[in-house]
Amino acid sequence: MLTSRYSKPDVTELSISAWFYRNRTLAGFDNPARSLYVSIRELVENSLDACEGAGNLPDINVKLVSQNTSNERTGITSAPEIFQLSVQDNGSGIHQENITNLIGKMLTGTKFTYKQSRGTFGLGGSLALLYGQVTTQRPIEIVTGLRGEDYFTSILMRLDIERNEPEIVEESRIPKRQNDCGTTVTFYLQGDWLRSKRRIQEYFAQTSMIVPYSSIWFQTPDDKLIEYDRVIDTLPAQAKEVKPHPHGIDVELLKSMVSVTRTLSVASFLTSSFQRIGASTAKAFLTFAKVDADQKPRDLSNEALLDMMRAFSEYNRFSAPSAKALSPAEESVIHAGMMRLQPEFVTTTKRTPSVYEGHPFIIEAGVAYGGHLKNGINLYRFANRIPLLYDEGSDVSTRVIRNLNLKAYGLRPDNPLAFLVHICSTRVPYKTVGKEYIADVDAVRREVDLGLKDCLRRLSEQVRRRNRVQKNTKRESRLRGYYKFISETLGEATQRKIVLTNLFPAGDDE
Amino acid sequence: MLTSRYSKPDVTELSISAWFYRNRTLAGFDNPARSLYVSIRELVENSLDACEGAGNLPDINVKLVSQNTSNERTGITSAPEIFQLSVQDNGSGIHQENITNLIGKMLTGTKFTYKQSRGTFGLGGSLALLYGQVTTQRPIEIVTGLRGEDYFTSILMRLDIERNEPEIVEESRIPKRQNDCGTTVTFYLQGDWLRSKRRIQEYFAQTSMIVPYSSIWFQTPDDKLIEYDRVIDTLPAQAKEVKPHPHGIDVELLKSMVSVTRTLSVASFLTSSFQRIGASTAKAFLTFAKVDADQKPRDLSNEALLDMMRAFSEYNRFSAPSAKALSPAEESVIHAGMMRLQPEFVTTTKRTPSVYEGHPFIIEAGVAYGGHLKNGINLYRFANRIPLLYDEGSDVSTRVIRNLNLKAYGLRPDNPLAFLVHICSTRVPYKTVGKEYIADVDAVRREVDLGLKDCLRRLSEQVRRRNRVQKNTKRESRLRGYYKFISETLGEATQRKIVLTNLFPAGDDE
Amino acid sequence: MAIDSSVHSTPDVLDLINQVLFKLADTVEEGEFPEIGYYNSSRKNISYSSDQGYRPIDDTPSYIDGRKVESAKTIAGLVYGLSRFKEHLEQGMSMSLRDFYYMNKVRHVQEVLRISNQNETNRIINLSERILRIAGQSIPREEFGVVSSPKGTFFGDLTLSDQSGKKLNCTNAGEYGWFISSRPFEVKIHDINIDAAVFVEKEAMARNLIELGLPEELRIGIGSLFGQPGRNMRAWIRRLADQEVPIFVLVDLSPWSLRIFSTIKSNSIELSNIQGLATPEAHLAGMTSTDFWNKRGMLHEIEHSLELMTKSDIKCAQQNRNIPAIGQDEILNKENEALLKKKRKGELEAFKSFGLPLVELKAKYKSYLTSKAAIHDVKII
Amino acid sequence: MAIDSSVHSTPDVLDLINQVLFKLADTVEEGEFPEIGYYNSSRKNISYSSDQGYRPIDDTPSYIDGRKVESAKTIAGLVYGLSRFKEHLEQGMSMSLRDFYYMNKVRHVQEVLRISNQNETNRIINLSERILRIAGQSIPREEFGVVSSPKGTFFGDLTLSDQSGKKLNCTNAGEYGWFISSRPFEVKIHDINIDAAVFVEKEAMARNLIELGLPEELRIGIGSLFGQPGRNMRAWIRRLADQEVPIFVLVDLSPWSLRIFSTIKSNSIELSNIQGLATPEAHLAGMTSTDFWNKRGMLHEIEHSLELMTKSDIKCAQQNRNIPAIGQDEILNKENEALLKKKRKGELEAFKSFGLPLVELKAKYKSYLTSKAAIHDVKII
Repeated sequence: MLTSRYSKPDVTELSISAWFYRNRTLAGFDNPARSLYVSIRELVENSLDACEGAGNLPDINVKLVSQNTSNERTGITSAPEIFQLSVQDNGSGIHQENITNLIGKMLTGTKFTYKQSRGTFGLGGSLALLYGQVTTQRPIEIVTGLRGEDYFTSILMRLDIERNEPEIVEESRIPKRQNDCGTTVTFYLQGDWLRSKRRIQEYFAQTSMIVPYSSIWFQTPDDKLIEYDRVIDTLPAQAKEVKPHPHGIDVELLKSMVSVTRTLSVASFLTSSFQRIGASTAKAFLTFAKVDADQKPRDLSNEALLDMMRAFSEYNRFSAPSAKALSPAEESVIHAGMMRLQPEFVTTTKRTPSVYEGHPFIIEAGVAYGGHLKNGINLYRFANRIPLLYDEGSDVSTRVIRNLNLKAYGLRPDNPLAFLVHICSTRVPYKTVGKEYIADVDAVRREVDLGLKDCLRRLSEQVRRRNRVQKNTKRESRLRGYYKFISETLGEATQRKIVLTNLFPAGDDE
Repeated sequence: MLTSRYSKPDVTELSISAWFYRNRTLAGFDNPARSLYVSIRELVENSLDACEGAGNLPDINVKLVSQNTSNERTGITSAPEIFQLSVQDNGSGIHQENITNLIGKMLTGTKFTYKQSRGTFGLGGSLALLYGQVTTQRPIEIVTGLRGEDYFTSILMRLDIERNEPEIVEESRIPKRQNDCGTTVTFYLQGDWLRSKRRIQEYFAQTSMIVPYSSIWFQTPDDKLIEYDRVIDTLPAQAKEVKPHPHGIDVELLKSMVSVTRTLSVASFLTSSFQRIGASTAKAFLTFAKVDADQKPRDLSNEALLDMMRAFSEYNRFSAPSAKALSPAEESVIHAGMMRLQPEFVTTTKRTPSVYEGHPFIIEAGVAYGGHLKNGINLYRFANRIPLLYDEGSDVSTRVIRNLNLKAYGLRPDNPLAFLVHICSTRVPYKTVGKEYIADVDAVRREVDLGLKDCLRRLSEQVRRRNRVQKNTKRESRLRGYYKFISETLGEATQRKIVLTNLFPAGDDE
Repeated sequence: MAIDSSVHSTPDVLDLINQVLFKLADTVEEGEFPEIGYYNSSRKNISYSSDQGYRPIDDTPSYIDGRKVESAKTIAGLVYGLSRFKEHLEQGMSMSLRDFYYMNKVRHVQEVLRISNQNETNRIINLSERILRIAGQSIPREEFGVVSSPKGTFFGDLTLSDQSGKKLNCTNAGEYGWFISSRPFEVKIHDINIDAAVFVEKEAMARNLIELGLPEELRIGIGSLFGQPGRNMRAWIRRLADQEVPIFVLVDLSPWSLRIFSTIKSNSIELSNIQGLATPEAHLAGMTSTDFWNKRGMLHEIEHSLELMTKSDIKCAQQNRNIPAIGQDEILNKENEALLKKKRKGELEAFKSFGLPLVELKAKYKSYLTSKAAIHDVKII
Repeated sequence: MAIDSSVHSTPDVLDLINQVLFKLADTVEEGEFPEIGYYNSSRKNISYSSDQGYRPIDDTPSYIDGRKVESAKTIAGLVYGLSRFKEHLEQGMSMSLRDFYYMNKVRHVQEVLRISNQNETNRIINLSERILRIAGQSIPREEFGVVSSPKGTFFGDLTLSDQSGKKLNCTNAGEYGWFISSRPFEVKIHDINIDAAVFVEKEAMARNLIELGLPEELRIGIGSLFGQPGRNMRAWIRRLADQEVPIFVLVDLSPWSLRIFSTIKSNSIELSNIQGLATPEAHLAGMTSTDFWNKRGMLHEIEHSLELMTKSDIKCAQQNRNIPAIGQDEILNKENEALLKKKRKGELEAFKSFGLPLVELKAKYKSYLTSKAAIHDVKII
C-alpha cells in the first residue's frame, strides 16, 4: 500500500516498467491463470499483426511446455508452475538494430495517425515478457530474420525494470535459407494451466474463426497438439494510416499536434494535419470559428485552442471520417471462418462504413445453421479481429439477438444456430476497462441489427427451401396412410369394400 | 488506436503523465460523470489523510460550482459542463518547497515499508488535477500553510504533461493566524453532475459514517449545502510504518531491497530489512534455506534470490505479520458512525488481527436495528476507511450475510437492519481491478462471519429483552380473555354459572 | 303434468351415424376428397339473449378439407370415432372421454393416428356433436354414448326411471336422494309432487336442508350441485323446467358462483350447439349482494362473515364483464359490479355465523327461501 | 348373515361430551388451569402391521397446558366446538368442516378467537376426535355430526337404511345404485345377496361393468370410488368386510393408485386413531405389473397402451417406499418397485385398447375379475 500524498515527501519517480510491474493487475496479470492466458494472447496477436503486416499468410506455432518437476522438498507439484512459452511466426522479422527496443522497452506510439489494429493498451507482449522475467528470473530469447538475409539473429536478453532498458546477455547468428523470415520469442513464466486451459483453448478456437487464412498450431503442456489449418488463401486488404478526423480528437491531442507542426498558418496546419479538411473547408471552418487563417499555429493560446476544439465539435459540415483506416475481414473470410464450425448453411454480410464519435467503423456479420452446431444460440464476437470471450451477456450483439424475432424467419431459439459479429474501427466502443464487450451504442446497434437480419433473411430462405422439399414427400405419404385407414374403417362399419383407386390413381404403392 | 509492435520502429518513450493521460480510463476517468465522482473522491481522501496524519479532527469543505452559462451559439446548455472544484482541509499543510512536487508530479512510493492508507493506485489527486487541466486548460490553485507560520502560500500552477513537471504560473502569500493550517486545492474540470449526483451524495453519506470524527460540508452545484457535523471527538490511533514480512513480498521486491541495502551479510540484511526476523530466526531460516549467512547480499545471483524467495514461502516458523501498520477505526467510531443512521440499537465489534498472504488485516463490524432504518438488510462496506459503493452483490460480506441464519437471532430479513463491515489491511484483498469489492477469501470470510455473528448475538439480546416486556403484558391480557370466553361457553353448555375468581384471584379487572 | 321422453331416439342417432359413414364411403370411392362443413362456437355463430341463453345461429361454417394432411387425419379420427359410437349404441353401452382416448390406442389405430394427448380425441368428440345434427340441432354426445363422470344428487317427491330401467322415487333412494343419471335426456319422469326445486351449490347446505325436513314441509326438491355443475346436472335442471317446475339456484356470493348460476341459466358459448343444457327460467335465489349490504337485507346481520376477495377472485369478476350471459344480464351484472366494488365475498356456510339455535336456523332458512321464491311470484309452503 | 349397527350410539357420544364439559367447568372453578392430554398421530404412537393396518398404540401423550396463552386459545376453541357438536347431536343435524369454520365467525366468538384460517378450526375437530374416546378408541367426527362431502356409489343386491331412515335395495336406487351415506357407521344393513364387492377407482369402468350386467351375472356389488376414496367410502368398505363380504379393489397401475388401495386396506397414519376406516382384508384386484409385464399376463397384449410416468409420478413412487403400508407390504412394495423400474403406468381404460367387440370385452372383464378373485380363493359366478 502506498502512503498518503501530502505527508510524505521522500518519494521519487518510477520508470514506466517499474510502475507497471507494481500495478500489473491493471493489464490483466492478476493471477497465474489469467497471466498465462493474457501472455499467450498478447504474443499471438503480435505475431498475427507481424504476418499480416508483411502480407504473409500467417503460420503461427505456439508451444507451452511445463518446466515443473515435482517439488523436491515436499514431493508435491505445487501450483503455480513454471512454463516455457514459445511463439513463432512467419512475419517480416525485425531489423537487427530494432530488436531490443521493440521487444524490451515499454513504448507507445506518438505519430498523429490512426489505423485499425489489434492492440489494446499499446503494451503488446512486452508486459508479458516483463511478467515472465519477474516470476522466473530467466532471460528472454528472440530469434528473428528478414527475407533475403541468410541468417537469423538470436538474442538472449533481460529487461532492466528500474531503468526501462533492455540488456543483451548473448547474441549470435543462425544460418537460414534466403526465403525464410519471421520471429520466434521464447521465454519462461509462472502460470496455472489447469485453471486457464479452457479459456486458452477457447481463445485459439475463436481466433481460428476470424483468421481462417492462418494456420495455428498449439502444443499444450498436456502434450496435445491443437491444429487449425488454413482454410482460405486470401489475406484481407491492409488498413491504411489516416490523419485524425476533426471530430475524433480532444484538446490535449490538438495541443500536441500544434506543438510539433512545421506549418506557418492555421489554415495549412488544418489541411496538413487532418483528413477531410481541404483548403475550402479550412477556410469555411475558420470563418465559422472566427479564427484568423494566417495566424501561426504556435501562437495559439490555450484559450484559443479550447475555442477551436469547441468549434470542431459544433461544425457539422466535415465529411464523415474515411474508412481507409479500416481492414474488415471480408465476407469470404467470415464465411470460411464460420465453416470451421461445420454447419449446414452459412450466410454472411458486410455493412457499409458508419461513424461513431469521429471514428469510422464497419460491422460484418454471419449466421450459420445446422450441421455440427449445438442446439441453441451460439454467439461469436470479434473486434478488430480479436475474439471477445467474456461478458457476452452485456454485449450489444447479445441484446440485438435477444430482440430478434426468430419466428419471422421460420427459426426457433433451440435450433442449431451460430451468430458471428465482427466490428472493426479505429476506436472500438468498448464499454469497460476490461475491453471484453461492445457498448450498446445506437449507431452500432443499428448496424449489428441490420447485418444479422440480412443474414437471417437469406439463411431462412435456404432452410425453408430444404424443409419444403422434405415436407412435401412426407405429407404425401401421410395422406395416403390416412385414407388407407379411413377406407378400412369405413369398410368395416359399412360392411362394404372401399377402394381408393379413384382417389390415388397412380397409387400402386398403396 | 496504437499500431502493431514489430512493424513500427518510429515510436518513443512517453512520460508517466502522458501515458496516463492517454489511458485515463484505467483510473476511472472514462466519462464526465465518472470523472467528476472520482476527482471529488480522490481529493477528499487525500484531505482526510492529511488531517489524520497531522492528528487534527478533520474539517473538510468541498465546493462544486458550475461554470456554465448557456451556450452562446446554440442557446442550449450542453453537457458535459465545466465545474470549479475546491477542497479545503485542516491538515498540517505542505512545506513550501514540496508543494509543486507533491501536487503536480506523478509519483509513487519506493520505500520498502508498509502502512495502511486509503490510496488506491498511488495516483492520489494528481490524476484528477491532470484530468481537469486537460479538459479545461485552466491552471490549478493551491493555498497551504503550516501551523506556527503567519502566512498561507498560494500557488497557481500548470502541469507539463509531456515532461511530467509542474510549472508555477504565479506565487503569493496570504496572511493568516499562527494556529491556522491546512491546504485548499481549487481547479476546474469537465463533469456531468446530473449523472453523478447520486453516487457523489452516497459517497459523502457513507464516508461520514466511517469518519464520524470529521465534519464534512459539501456545497452542490444545485446550491444545496450537505452537512455532516462531527459526532465524536476522538481520532483513531495512527498506523505505524513497518518493514515487510517475509511472506508478503515477491522476487522483484527482494531484488530491489538487495540492490539498496548497505548490510554486508545476508544475515544482517534479513534482520534489518524484515519484520519478525531477529538474529536467531535469521540463523534458523538460513540453515533451512541452505544459504551462507555471511555471504554479501549484493553477491546473491538471480538464481539464489529465487531460491531464497521459495524458501521464504516454505518456511512456516516466522511469527505472523505485525498489526502495528494497521489503523482500525475502533468500536467507538464505528458505533458513532452507525448512529448517523438513527437506529434504535447498535452493536459493534472489533476482531483481533488475522493474516492473508503475508499481510495483516482486521475486521470491524457493526449491526444496527430499528429506528429510522429502512426495512430490509442494508449493508455498508468500508476498506481502509474508504466506502465501497459498487458490486455489493459480489462482496464477501454479502455472501456472509446471505448465509446468516437471522431466525436464530429472532430476526427476519425484512426487519430494519443495517450491517457495517470495515476491513483494514496493508493489502486489501480486492477481487477486481475496479477495487469495489472484497474477494471471498477464507480467512476474511471467517472474520466477517464471526464479527457479524458476535454483533447479532448482542443485538438479538437487546431486541429480545424489549420484545419480552411488551409481550408479557399482552399475553396476560389474552389469557384472561380466553378464560372469560371459556367460562361463558361452559356456562351455557352446562347451564351453570362458572366463576373465575379462583383462577385469577386479583382479577377484579375481569 | 306432461310426461316427456328423450329428445332423440337411439335408432334415429344410429341412422344418422350410418348416413354419415355411407356418404363418406361413397365420396372416397368416387375419387373425391371429402370436405366436411360444421359450425364452430366462435362468437359469430352464437347469439345471446336473456330469455334463451346462448343459441347457435349457424352463420359462418368451417370446413375440414380432406386434401390437407392434417384434415385427413381429423377425418380418419372422426370415421374411427363414429364407428366406435355406432358399436356402443348398438350394444347399449357408454364410454368416457378417457375410454375413447384409449380406444385410439388400439394398435392398428395408434400406428396411423399417433395420438399422444387426450385433447386430440376430445376434439373428435366435440366435432362429432357438431356434425351429427337432426333438424339443425346438434346431438349431445351423451346420446351417442359418450358420458362424463356424473355429479350431483336430487331429493324430493318425484318418480322417474333412469338407465337402470327401474322406477324410483327420489325420496326413497338414500339420504341424498337420487344420484343423477349420466344421461338425463333419456330419463323418464313418471310423477311430480313438488312445487319448486332448489339447487344448492354446496353439498353441506343441501344436506342440512334435507335433514331439517324442508323438502317435506315446503313441498320442494333439493338438488346438490357439488360445486360447478356437470352436463348431466344442467340437463336434469332443464328437464325439470320442461315439466314447469320452478327452478331456484342457491349459490355463494362470489364471481365464481355467478358463473355457476349463469351456466345453468344460459349454457356456455363452447356448448351453445348443445340444446337442453340451458334453463333461462332459473332464478338466482341468493346469496345476493343486497342480502348483505342493504340495511334490511336478510343477511345484513352477518355481513362481518364476508371475506376479502383474492386476486384471482377479482380477476374472475373482471372477466365476468366480458361474458355475455353475465355482463348482459341485468341482475348478474349488478351482482358482479357490486362484488368488484366491495371486493368481498360470502359463502353459504355464513348462515352458521348467525350463531342461532337450530330451531331458529331452520326458520331462518325457510323464511329466506320463501322470500326469495316470492320475489319471482312462486309460492312455496 | 349378521346384521350390525352403529359403533357408538348418539346418546353415548352426547354423554361423553357432557362429561368433558363438566370436568372443564369444575377445573376452572377450582382455580386450576386445565391440562388436556391426548395422543397425536406421530410415528411413536402408531404401529403398522399388514393384517391390521395402522393402529394407535398410545405410547407418548401430548398435553395442552392451559397456563400457556396459545393453549388457552386451543381450549377455548375446543370448548366452543364441543358445545356446538352437542347442540347438533341433540337436533340430529350435521355440519361440514367449513360450517364449523363459519360458526367461529359468530361475532362474539370471532372477537375472542380471531380465527382467520380454516386450518385452525379443522385442528379443533381433529383434536376433538382424539379427546373424545370410548374404551380407548377415538370417536370419528361423523359420530358427533361433522361430515365431509361424501363421494362414491354402490350398486348390488344389498338392502340397507341410511340417515333417510328408509329401507332400500342398492339395485333400485338408480343406475349407479346408492349414493353412499355421509355417516356409514350408522347405516343399518338388512340383507346381503352378493358374494363379493368390487370397488373401482374410476367411475367410467364401474358404469361399464354395471351396464354389462356383471353385478347380476357374477352376484357381486360394484362400488365406484370416483378417485381417491372419501372417509365415508372407506368406512362403508369396512362395514361390508365386517359382514364377511370379500372385498376387491380395482385401480390403475400407478403409484397414486397404490396409495388409494393402501388407504382402503390400512387407513392412514394421520387418521390411525379412527377405527373403522381400514379394511386389511381387501384384495388388490389389479391392474398389476404382472398383468402387463409377464408374458402370460392378462393385459400383456395391450402393454403398448402404457404411458411414461411423469416426474411427479416417479417422486410419488419414491415416497411410497417410506409409507409403511406400502413399503412394508409385500405385494404393494413389489408393485411399487416394478413401477420405479419400468417408469411406465397404466389406466383402467386400457381395456378399451384391446379393440375388442363389446361381447368379447365383457368376457374379458369377467375372466379378469374371476381370475383375480380365484387368486384369493374367492369364487365368483
